[in-house]
Amino acid sequence: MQTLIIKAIQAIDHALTERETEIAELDRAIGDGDHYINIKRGVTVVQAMQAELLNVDADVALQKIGMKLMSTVGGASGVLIGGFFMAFGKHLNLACKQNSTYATVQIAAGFAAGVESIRQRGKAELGEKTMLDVLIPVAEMYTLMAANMSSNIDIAKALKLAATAGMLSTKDLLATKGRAAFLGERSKGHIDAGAKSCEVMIHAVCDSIGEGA
Amino acid sequence: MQTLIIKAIQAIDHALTERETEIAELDRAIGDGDHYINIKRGVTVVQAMQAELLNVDADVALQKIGMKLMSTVGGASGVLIGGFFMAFGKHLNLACKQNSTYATVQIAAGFAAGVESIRQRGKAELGEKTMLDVLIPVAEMYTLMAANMSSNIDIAKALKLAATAGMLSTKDLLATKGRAAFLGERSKGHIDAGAKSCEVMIHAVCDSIGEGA
Amino acid sequence: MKKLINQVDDILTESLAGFALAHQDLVSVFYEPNFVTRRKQSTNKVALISGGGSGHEPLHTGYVGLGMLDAACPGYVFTSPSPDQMLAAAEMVEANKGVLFIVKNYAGDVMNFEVAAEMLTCKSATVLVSDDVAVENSTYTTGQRGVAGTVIVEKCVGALAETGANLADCKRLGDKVNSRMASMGVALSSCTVPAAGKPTFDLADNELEMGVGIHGEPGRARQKMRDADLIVAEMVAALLKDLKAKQLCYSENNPQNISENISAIKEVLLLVNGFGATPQMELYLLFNSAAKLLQAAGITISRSLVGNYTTALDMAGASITICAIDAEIKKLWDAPVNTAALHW
Amino acid sequence: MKKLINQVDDILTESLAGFALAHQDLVSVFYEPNFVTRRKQSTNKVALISGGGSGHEPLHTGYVGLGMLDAACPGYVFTSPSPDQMLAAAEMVEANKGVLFIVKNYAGDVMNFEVAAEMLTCKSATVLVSDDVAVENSTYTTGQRGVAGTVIVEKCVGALAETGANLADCKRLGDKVNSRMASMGVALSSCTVPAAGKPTFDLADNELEMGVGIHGEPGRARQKMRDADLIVAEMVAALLKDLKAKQLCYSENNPQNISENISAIKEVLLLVNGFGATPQMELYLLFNSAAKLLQAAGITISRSLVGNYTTALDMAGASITICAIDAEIKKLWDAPVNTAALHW
Ligand SMILES: Nc1ncnc2c1ncn2[C@@H]1O[C@H](COP(=O)(O)OP(=O)(O)O)[C@@H](O)[C@H]1O
Ligand SMILES: Nc1ncnc2c1ncn2[C@@H]1O[C@H](COP(=O)(O)OP(=O)(O)O)[C@@H](O)[C@H]1O
Ligand SMILES: [Mg+2]
Ligand SMILES: [Mg+2]
Ligand SMILES: [Mg+2]
Ligand SMILES: [Mg+2]
Repeated sequence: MQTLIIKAIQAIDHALTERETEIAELDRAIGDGDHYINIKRGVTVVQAMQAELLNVDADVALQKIGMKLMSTVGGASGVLIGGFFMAFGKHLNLACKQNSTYATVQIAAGFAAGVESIRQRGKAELGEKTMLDVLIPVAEMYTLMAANMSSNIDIAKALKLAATAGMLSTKDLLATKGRAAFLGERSKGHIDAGAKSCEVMIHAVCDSIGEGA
Repeated sequence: MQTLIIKAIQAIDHALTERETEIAELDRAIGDGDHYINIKRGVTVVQAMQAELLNVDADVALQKIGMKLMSTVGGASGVLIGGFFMAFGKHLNLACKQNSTYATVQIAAGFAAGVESIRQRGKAELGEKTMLDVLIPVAEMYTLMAANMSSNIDIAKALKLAATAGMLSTKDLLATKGRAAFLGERSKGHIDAGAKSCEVMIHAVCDSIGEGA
Repeated sequence: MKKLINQVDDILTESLAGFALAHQDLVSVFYEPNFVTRRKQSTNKVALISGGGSGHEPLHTGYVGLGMLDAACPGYVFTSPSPDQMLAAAEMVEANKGVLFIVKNYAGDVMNFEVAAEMLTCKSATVLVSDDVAVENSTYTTGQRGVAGTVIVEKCVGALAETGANLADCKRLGDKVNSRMASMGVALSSCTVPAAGKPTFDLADNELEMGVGIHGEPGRARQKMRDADLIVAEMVAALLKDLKAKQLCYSENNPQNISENISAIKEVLLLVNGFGATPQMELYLLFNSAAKLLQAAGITISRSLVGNYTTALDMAGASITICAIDAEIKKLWDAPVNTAALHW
Repeated sequence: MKKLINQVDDILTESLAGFALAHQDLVSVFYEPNFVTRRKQSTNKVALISGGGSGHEPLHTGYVGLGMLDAACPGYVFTSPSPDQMLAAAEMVEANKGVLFIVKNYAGDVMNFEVAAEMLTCKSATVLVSDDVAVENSTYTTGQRGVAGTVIVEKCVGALAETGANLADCKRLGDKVNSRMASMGVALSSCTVPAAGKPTFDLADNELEMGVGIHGEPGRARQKMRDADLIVAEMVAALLKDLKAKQLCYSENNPQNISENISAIKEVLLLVNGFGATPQMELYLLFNSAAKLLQAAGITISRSLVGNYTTALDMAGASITICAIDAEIKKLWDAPVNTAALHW
């Protein structure tokens, strides 16, 4: 599983770099313009952890990634996404693994635990024009499909669709959390930067797993 | 003579306003861009002194103008041009007037005394790329023509020619006095702002006297 | 973008290094995690720690020193610092009386300080600064942004902590100052975040952004440029309206103070703060303009501060902060302070 | 042009009015003619009077107060003040020990102060500040321009005058400080004089003006934009070259000091001065860059100052001043000062 993580990180890095202008513009429009830089800084540092990550179990790897992201990304997204990985790793740590791999339901539940940590830290719900508008539907879809024993390929497809739908939904929402909330009505008409970057990252991971499958 | 002074001031004001861009650009190019504003501020204030000036003799009027210019124009030009009028007035004060008017030679000598005061205050000579490159030749021409008993119209024509020639001569000079001196070689190729404004003022006065003649 | 920098990634570290060298007598700077402490750490007092994205200098590093902060945690430009910075700073400066975090009200700052507070082993409290009235928060739950008034909170709480006051009292005072002040900013140009390389927003030659945030966030409205007196009149009106509402609200929470607080605003501290690219001449002109309005409203300006105290990189513009002061605040404001940016 | 002003003609008066209100405890402001004095005038000391065009704030008005200037005469923006201002100020602050004028070396300032000195009835002397090494004055007789080093002269002479030193001694010290310092500036953008309404000069997106003056006058060369370290290296090299030459020259005039002064520069005060629109982060970064070079050259930076101390309206850019200090200058620099802009 660690190699999957490494592959996923590389895929994320590549995908983010490709979408730099788009993501940066969104945070400039209704935020403070640093979201891309923040996320990219974190991913770059995590990329450099490869050796360290290959030597530990997946749950520990995720927690290490979370802590590193929390201390390098900064901003709202750093503490949220860092917390996501820490909670994800912690969940796996408590789950029973077989041959040091996890069942898909366990991974889905870990993902959901991560999303739940964002929800609690950010005190936000669906529809507040944040990254949660992507993450909550994706977590729900993941849990559902995992319970249905869907194939990895099908799961990847479904998660990508859910992510894109959630990302697009933020466009017409009124922001009530995050920096964009200060804009009131003026926040409408722009996609949320964090939602966009999460969508890009989820697509990248799904594609990299798809390839691997 | 006081009414001539008032007419001259009005003519100067009008002529300067018309040449604003040109004069301002010259000081922006090799100075600090305030020469037009400085001179204009002074002329505006002197315009407002009309009533006061009509009640005093010409020599006193010139001294009052000089003091007012010195305290409102500021910069290098204020102290120089203010000093010019103070010296001009002082010279007339010592000269004998007949029926409260002055002979042309006396006025020419007064003008020369004013120019001499600029020379002393500014420690500058002909060829240093300053207003003196206009004022010194004009003073010399004035003295000469007055001694020759030339007509006012001829004097006016000659002074205008001398002023323009002096002004144009500053273009290729290397500035060694005033703010432009700090530019060294980069000062070449631009007419000196103070030379230009003096030329404009001398033309205006000569034309207004020509009209009056 | 033209800036006097080397590599964009090194700006913060190189700038902190310069700050450390220039103020060796006042502060110590630590790296990875980045934080600034007083050169001589104080004992037996509540440790005051603030922090936030960089680019607002002198906020917060310039306010570390006797009578003000014990430590400051600078994040990257306009990016909130991370919990490891606050934890390392707290470990260094905590002196048995607990830690008070002073945090500007932005989701990122709030959450990062929250994580730090949860991980701290000593007792702690947090004062949230939310003085920016630009965004009226009718339907939104996020509250107002924290801007230049932060300096007043840090100065007054700093002075109180120096007297040996306990954590609860420092927290009370911080909340009190926050509840009695209001700020609003106006931008004539955008700032340019170094890593972004271009202006955060565009303003036409005849436009201003009324209510701009200190990160170049949009405010109330894009408006036509006009005379300073008219701009200031709109700002001061908004500030007074907010202050009156706030004072009522404050007294509700502190019933014993009702009589003092619901009365009209009589005495204020007036802060005119430059955003980074506005000449001092203009700041004093704005001060004059605001002072005339306050005096006409029967309000006495008994303390004042004019200058670049909470900046937004190279943004042209300024903010006005009015803080309704009482005897307690006045005394704390006047108390000695010795930091890189405030000193009396 | 966008500025936070009302009528262009009223900028100076309205700004002075704001300055007067904000610093009531420190200064008194007089109008027509315009000048600023200490609130409490001092007795039995040499009266220090400076002045110059406005737009360089806090220079000079921000330096009026105990330990520094007795009065300042602000001219219109970038236009030297007129003799009536200096005379009125001198009349107000002269205290039986004469008047020392501190004048930046510009034809306009020099001549206006000269007229004032001639008209003064008390004894007077003048210190001309000429620290800008940008323009090498081989063939020109005007000498170097006076820029940010003026702050150091005003601070040190201010401290000396406070001790009751006589006019000759104050003049000597001013000349000495001037002879031991060198400054150079760089601009990334032009300033805009309010009355002119447009930038004084144009710089392309990838250009800088090396050696720019504090009125936006051209300097040594228009250059390509590059890393701060490279820009600073060029500036520091020019400063050290000039300082070495100056020190020799100074010792020639003061034969008894030869041994002290021709020795290599060992200890300096390093001033990084913002021109008005440059963020503090960048100024500290420049300080770091310059400090590394000086340290590598075996020079100790024993005093430092970083901030907007001699500005050029809204120009982006900064200047570096190095002052070779000795025990006397160091003691005077450290002496207490209480002005709007410098306070310790
Ligand atoms: N309370 C919150 N809950 C969930 N997500 C949030 C919250 N606040 C902000 N975000 C997300 O963080 C993103 C902004 O991240 P970033 O720009 O890196 O931080 P900052 O806003 O501090 O500059 C927003 O686009 C939004 O998706
Ligand atoms: N020493 C001097 N002698 C004669 N004229 C001078 C001298 N110095 C400057 N000037 C004149 O003054 C003009 C500049 O005036 P102005 O722009 O009003 O003042 P400042 O240079 O102080 O901004 C120059 O163009 C030059 O003609
Ligand atoms: Mg952001
Ligand atoms: Mg000029
Ligand atoms: Mg941010
Ligand atoms: Mg000038």
